[in-house]
Amino acid sequence: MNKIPSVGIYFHYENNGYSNGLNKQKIEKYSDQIPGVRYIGNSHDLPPIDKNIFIEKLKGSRVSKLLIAGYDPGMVKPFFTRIMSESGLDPTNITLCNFRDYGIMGRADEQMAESLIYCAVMTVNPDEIINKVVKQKNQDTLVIGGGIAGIQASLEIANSNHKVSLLERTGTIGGHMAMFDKTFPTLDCAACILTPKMVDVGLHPNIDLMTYSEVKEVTGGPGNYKVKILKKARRVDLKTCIGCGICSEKCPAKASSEFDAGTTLRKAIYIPFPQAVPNKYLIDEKSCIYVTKGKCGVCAKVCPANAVRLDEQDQEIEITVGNIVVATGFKTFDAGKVANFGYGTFPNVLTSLELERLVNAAGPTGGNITQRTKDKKGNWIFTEEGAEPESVAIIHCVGSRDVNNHQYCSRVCCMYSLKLAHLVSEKLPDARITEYYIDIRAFGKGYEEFYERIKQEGIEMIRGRTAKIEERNGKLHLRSEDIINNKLIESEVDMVILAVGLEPREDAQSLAKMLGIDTNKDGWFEEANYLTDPTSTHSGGITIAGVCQGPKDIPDTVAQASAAACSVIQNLITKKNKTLDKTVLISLVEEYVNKLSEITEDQI
Amino acid sequence: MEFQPTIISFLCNWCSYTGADLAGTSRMKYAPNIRIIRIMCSGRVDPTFVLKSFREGADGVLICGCHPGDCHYHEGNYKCLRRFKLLHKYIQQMGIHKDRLRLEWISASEGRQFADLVDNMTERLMELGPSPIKEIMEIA
Amino acid sequence: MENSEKKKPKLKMAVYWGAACGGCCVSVLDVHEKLFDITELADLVFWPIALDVKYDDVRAMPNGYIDVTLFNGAIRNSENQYMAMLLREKSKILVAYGSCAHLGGIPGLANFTNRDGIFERVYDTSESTVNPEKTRPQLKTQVPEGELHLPYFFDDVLALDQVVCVDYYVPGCPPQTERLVEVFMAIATGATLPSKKTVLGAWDKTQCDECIRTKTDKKTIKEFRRPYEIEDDGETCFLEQGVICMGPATRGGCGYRCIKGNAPCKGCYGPSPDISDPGAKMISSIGTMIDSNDPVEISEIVDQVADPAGTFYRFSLPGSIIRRKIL
Amino acid sequence: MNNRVNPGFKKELQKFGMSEQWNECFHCGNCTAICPLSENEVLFPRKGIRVIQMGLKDKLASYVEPWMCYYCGECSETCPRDANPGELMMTLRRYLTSVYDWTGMSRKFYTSKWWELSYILFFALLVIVLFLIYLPLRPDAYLMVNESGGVMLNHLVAGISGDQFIRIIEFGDWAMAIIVAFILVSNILNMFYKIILSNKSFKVPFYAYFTEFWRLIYNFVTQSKFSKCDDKNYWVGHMLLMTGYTTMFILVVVALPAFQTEKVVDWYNWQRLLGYYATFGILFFLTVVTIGRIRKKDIKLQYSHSTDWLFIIMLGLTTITGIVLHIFRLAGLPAATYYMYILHLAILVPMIMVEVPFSKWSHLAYRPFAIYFSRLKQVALSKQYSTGLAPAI
Amino acid sequence: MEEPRIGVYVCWCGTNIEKVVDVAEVAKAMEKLPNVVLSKNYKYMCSDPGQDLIIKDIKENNLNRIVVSACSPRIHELTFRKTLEKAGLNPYLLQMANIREHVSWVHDDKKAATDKAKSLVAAAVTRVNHHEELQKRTVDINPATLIIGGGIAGLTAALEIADAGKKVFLLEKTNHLGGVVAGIDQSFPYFDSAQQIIQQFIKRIKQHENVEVLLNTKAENITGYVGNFKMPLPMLGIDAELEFGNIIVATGLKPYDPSAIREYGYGYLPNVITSLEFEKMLMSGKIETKDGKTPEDILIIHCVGSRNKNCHEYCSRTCCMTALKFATQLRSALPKANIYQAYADMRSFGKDCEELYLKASQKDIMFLMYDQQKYLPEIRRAPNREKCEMLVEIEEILSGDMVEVPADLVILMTAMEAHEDVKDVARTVGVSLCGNDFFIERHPKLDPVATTTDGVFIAGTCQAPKDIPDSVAQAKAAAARVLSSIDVGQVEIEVTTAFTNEDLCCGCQTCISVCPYKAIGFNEENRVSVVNEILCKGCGTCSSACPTGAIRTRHFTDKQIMSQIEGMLSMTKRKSKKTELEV
Repeated sequence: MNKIPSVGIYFHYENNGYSNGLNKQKIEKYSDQIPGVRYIGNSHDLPPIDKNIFIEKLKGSRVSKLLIAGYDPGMVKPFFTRIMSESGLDPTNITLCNFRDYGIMGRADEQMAESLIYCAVMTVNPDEIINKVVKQKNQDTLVIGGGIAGIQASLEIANSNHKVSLLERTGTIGGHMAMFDKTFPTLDCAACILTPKMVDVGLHPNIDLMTYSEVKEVTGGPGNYKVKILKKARRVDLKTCIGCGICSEKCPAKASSEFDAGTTLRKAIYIPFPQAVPNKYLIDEKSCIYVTKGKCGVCAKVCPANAVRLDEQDQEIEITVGNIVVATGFKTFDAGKVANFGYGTFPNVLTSLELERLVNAAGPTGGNITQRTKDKKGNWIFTEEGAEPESVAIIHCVGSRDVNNHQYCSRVCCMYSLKLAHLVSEKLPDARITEYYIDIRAFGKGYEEFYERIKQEGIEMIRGRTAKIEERNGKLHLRSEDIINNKLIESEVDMVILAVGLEPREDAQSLAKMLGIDTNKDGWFEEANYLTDPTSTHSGGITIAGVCQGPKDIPDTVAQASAAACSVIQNLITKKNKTLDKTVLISLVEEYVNKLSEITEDQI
Repeated sequence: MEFQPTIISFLCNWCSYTGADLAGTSRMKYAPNIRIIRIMCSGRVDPTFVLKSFREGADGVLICGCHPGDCHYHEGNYKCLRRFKLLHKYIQQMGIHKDRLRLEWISASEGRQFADLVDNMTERLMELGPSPIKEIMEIA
Repeated sequence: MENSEKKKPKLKMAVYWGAACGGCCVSVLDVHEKLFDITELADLVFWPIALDVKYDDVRAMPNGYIDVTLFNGAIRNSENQYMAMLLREKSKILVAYGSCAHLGGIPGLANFTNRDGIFERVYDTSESTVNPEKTRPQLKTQVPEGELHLPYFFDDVLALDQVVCVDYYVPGCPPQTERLVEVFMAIATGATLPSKKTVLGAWDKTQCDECIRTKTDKKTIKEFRRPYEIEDDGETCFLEQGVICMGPATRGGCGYRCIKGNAPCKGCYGPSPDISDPGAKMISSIGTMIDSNDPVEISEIVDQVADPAGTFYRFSLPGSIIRRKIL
Repeated sequence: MNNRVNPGFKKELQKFGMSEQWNECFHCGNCTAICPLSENEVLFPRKGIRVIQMGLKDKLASYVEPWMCYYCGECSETCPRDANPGELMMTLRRYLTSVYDWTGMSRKFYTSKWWELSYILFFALLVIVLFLIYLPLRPDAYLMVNESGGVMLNHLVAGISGDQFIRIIEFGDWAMAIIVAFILVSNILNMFYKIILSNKSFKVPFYAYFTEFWRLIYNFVTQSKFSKCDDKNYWVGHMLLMTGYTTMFILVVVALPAFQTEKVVDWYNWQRLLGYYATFGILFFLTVVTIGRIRKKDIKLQYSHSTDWLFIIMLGLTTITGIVLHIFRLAGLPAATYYMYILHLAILVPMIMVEVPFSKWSHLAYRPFAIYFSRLKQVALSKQYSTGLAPAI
Repeated sequence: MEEPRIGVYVCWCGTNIEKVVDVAEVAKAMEKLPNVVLSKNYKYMCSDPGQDLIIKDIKENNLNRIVVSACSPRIHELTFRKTLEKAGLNPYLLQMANIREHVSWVHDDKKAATDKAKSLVAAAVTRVNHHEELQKRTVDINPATLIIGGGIAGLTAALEIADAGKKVFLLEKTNHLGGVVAGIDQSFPYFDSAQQIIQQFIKRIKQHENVEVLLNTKAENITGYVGNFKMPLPMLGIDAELEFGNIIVATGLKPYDPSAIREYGYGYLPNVITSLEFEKMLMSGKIETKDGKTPEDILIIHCVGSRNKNCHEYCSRTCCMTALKFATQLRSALPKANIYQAYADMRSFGKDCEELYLKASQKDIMFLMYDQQKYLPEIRRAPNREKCEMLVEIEEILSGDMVEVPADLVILMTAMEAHEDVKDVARTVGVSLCGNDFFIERHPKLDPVATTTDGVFIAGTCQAPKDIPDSVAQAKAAAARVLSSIDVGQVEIEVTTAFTNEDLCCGCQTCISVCPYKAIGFNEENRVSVVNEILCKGCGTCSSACPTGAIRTRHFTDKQIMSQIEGMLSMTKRKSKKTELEV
């Protein structure tokens, strides 16, 4: 090592709590003792405000390069670019070393931080050292989650002639997309485009479909994971069930239908929806009288194929796979948390998912949009005979863009709200439809055009968040500011739709722990690198796809699912797998880097 | 009952047929007088098909392709245009009103334009009245 | 040899003309010395141009009496129609002989107008006519000798197969005599005949197959020209010189006579087997060759084809899909 | 009107205690919608925040809406961006007080603690000095105890009779009231000019000044707007406070001879009962607010400007010294009573002189007038609407 | 072939069709048509039971032709073809009638709709009589891949494929790699150094043994078909040719030229710059006006060229976040400057992007909202007495005021738009463009990276504007497809191609120049044209152009289409007296 670099290093810490656990002094001290490196300061002690201090410091320490390390060090880069430029140094000689990469964020991992700094000083790509390559022992893949992301990833891998196990928690694949009526902005019916894919999955020779199953435990490492799977008792034999539906007809127990977002009731033995894959029945143990009270068993008696296994128990099986694709998706925000909207109290305040089912021809009212009415027992239910709403209000950003709930934007609500407005206006041409929004985020291909079209269809767009919903004389009373027209709107409507945001599933955290991947502050799975590797995790054998990484619309989800499959296929072709070496030793890194930079110097 | 014309139309698979599908998925209403035949490209439209349609009793024939420059097969729509011009001259010589045969460009996103086009053509054909071709051609 | 041939009964043959120029009959005569070979094998039982056999004689024949009838000429009037039906009844094989019987031929171009139009032109407005009373042919005329009948003049000209079933077609205006001999010989020697309704005496492939002019794949037309507008080198494909030649869509068999004579093919031999409308096909083919993507320019080029119907349907108008002008 | 945006204006407002989150508002309109007091033509707080963010100073001066806000805190609680609109309204009220105040004192007090403190100190010292020099304690003060054992308050000063003393204090009261009133009235006229006269976009019909006048009185007395806030307890507390100090004001200014009597009257006598009521009212609400401001749980009490504390302290001290004074008097301790009396006044006088015309307490006048002016504006605008003269908003 | 035995199935599609079309009547009317053995209607033909019904009928009734009248064949033709296959029938013996998109969804009149449905189904029935069995074929895949465009999407795709050990040719029309990202200083929302990222990519690409980079090269004259494409490289010699099996198009987008917008004065106001020009300032550390002054007031205008009918109607997706990034960067570089943003709707939708918006708000940036369709901000030179360079008039929506903003520097957040030469690329790879000149994906939702041309995939912004992670995800998705096809090694090719009947072809050679894919060659020996069926994409133009009828397009023969016309019109029997003939 003849050339000693003269690098100044500055540490930037954002006040976001990520850097709390880290022993900053240790890292700062370490970096200062790397030959040729000068510690300039950190943002706590020396905030980047007065440029003259820095110009003098740089000149005094005779550095020609600058390294900014820490959490999102780029936040202060423009300041230093200017400093460099004004001190007569080459402003492009600034390197950023972001601790957000390589997952130091969640952990107090000084060794890793130091390694990154060392690599950055020596201008070596840390990937080459910190990632270790392991052999791909097992060529099978596990896909967790049977929504559109899981389906796409499975098909992608299976089509390249590799075995895939597709795990789905519920009784059918399809996920949220199957529940939607139409998809924006082209308005093709979700089922029409999704069901062929589902059927493909069901029939694919390379896909082993495991519905009604959950991951219990994951051990092993990239290329060779052992996964314990809980196969919940379906209580109906998949092979013998012919899907005739007699059992369901005769079943006396009812429960709210998950597929219809709770707008209807289903039987205790049921099929999630007519195009379900597999198209077989299952028993919900929570509502089944036989399971809860030990008597009934009507279904078993009437089944012509003798497929009902009332006493079936949960099973645990173990499979070995080389790669895992996580596509667990999301759940919708619980609108009840916004007390001012009265969801759950007022019968005709619905979530978007409920409306989605309501407009669907296969939904609770056969596609008629009606208000909830009281039945004889006093329950509020949807019927085809219910009154059609004369006015519908759609409220955007429910649970999203709100520090009291989720600060992030859920990315899809604007567009699906516009779509729902269109669907409602199509079915109820005389209804007055109003959308209350903050910003319309119609960003995708053809989205803006769709927005313009919706506006032309006579749907009223009001920029103003609705603050409160009250019920007066059976009508819902809304109050909001119409910002653009400078007035206060007090409107009475028959139905309010809450455009609820997306949030991680309840058990996302525990799954992340099981798999050894990180989650961000909102609970979404954290990708290896936001920009360059949005579908991988630091464990090369595990990729993430779809909304579980962050809210997304269908095309983005599908693209991401294919991208996740790309990493898997690459691993399968090369029979190699890589993983972040979390137990990296700084001394080894130094040794390795030095060797590496010598080689490259020789080559030059 | 009011005269209801029948329009045979040839739609290219990539743009116009998709555009017509879009009109459907967008539930845009238009006159029920059109009968759509899917072909891969407007370049496949043989004048024989047009004449045959008139002969079999169509009151109008509509050919739709991708917009110039957008052809999925590069230039099929231009070829269609050239044939169409010659054919159009011929049918006028044969005493068939020129508005009974139309060539229009409909892209995959022009569901609305397609619906308007059908309505517009239907209206025109209603003005023109039933096509006599089939009866005249019949040999007693 | 003679004996064995004599054992076979002689064929009975008839030739008749409908609306025709007579060229076809002449083409039959063009067999020259081969006529003797034919008469060796066949008896001509009816041929108004050559034999004095009356319609009544024909009527008197038993059904299927005639083995082969060569019917040339289109159906223009009730007499043509009547005779076509009569001969159909009396003949085992009815051959539509020549373009007129095949597809309507030149007389078929009368389908651009109708009976009234023709009469007006012929009996009123033509430059050589003096007819102040506007007399028209009468179907019945009383003369001292009795009642004279004229056949009814149809509005449309029809091809033979539009009034009766036709067994075979021999196209051409007129048919190439060699082809006639070949066909006749085939029938006479009892060779297995192709399935009914097919064209005999012509190839399945079209003119270009025989044509020796050099052809390339650069069939693009920027300007349509009449034959007199080009300096023909006698070697380049007419289409490649911008001259509309029906050759590609017209059956071979004529020995590309016109082209050999440095005139483009007019299409008398009719279309190849699977084509239902040779004109439309040619419109399609020629249209494709237009070398422009600009709508305005295309229109200009198309305008150079003065008479598309007359050009592309010269011999086939009655037999085509739109067989007459809509008046 | 100069409609140039002014990003530097925030610094000005920051001096008035604007909260850090002032620019976080992304204008969803939630605050305006949730505010029960916001109504058409009186849209706030969002519009106010917009004016702040854009630094439209001139527009702000004519902006009456902050006075409509009684700071229930609901907007801040539900604000999706924690921009704290309620607090921004509070800041605006401080700022507007300084805008209306032509003397410039208000601005000084709000933007500088030291100015305010020294002003208070000056008046306190003035009172003390005046008393010590011109109204010294008489040597035989220990004798000034009446038959019931209470101190004869009016006879503690050397050289003058009880009647004279009352008259001197009464004179002081009135002088103070007149000065304060003068400043307040002139400021209100300034406010009137800024809100109504300088705004050319509407013209108030003359009759409206009279027809709407009852609102001024009505709102002053009932604070009915405040009662519309969702937190009714707060209104009740404020009512106690308001009636308390009004009672006290009437007692000490209008009915001083009847209030500050020689004799200690029976406890059930009206003057003692009223006095107790006022003391309770003031003390109760002050305690509630003080606890709230310390605990910072209630959103409207989370952010406390120095002037807020000063007001609480001054009013609290006034009340406490009053109570102590009362106790000393009942206990028959003339010297202690005398000094406590001076102390009481030394706090009361600067409080009145600072808080009422220039600081937080001035809202007692600005609020009802703002409602009055805003009604005038509304009447004018709706009249223009009906006659088609309204500028398009 | 044996006598046709046709089965007709009319789908209800739940209520989608059944509500408007009398499906039972349609099915009944079909029974009378020749060769129809049975005609049924069913609730969901595409469902498993629906398909099972067809299979059962085929087996029990010896059906050999199937007509399904349901939704658009674009949706379910493949589904039913598979059904036929399962029943042992050739999949091409199916014809679909589209009575949903073309009938029930677009018509209200039940009678008219039913009549129309009848005629469409009848047409399908008459057509299916003439259907022929067609055989599937496969070709081998050349494991090399051509990637067009060396931006972030192209680089990502190239690395993914190359890392899997497969050869990649990376074509870039300029003289450097990196694309738009190479001109960017930092990325949002984490402010990573885009330079560091892109340079790392480029370094890896250049060192990669499996990647061959071809700079200054345009994609031209690509011939061939899926699995076996070729592209000549004339600059490397006459015969130099690239051979590859798949193509990924990642040509990206370019910034919009704002000089067309009069209000902004770009081009003649020196201190109005575009976002990419500002990136250059950021990189150099010299943020200053043309006169070298440090700007005090900086205005960032959103939606320049986007979301406006006069420019581009679409949203360019990244500008809002870039603008927020700029504001944050400016605050860091110039702590005391006044920073303004004029926006239309703030579209900060990505992961941690709303947070970036909040962060920017906390940094004392003045957000002003304007109506991007009606009132654009108007920039004019400031009079001399003003300290600032320019004054901008903005109709501010949130306050309802017309305000004036001083500015020394105005940054225009320009839209992304297609390159001028994108049409050439589209033509040479055989992919269509949409109205905005973005490449059209095979399916806007479920297949965003494939195109209608087999073996050609799209990645990154050439499909529509996108930010870096979305481009990268798409590039990886395209790479997944390519890798999967290479891994399988074979691909099925188009069946409905053209072919020549050599007994009819006269050798006129009209067809040869007609073919857009150069799939037709001339056999000098037999003097006939010959179709290369692997190159042929089945457009059928040659069939129409052939004057002898020698070229037929499978599945779209004259006979099939003519019978379809006949069938279609056979159902409309008009009872009208002979009317006056028209002139």
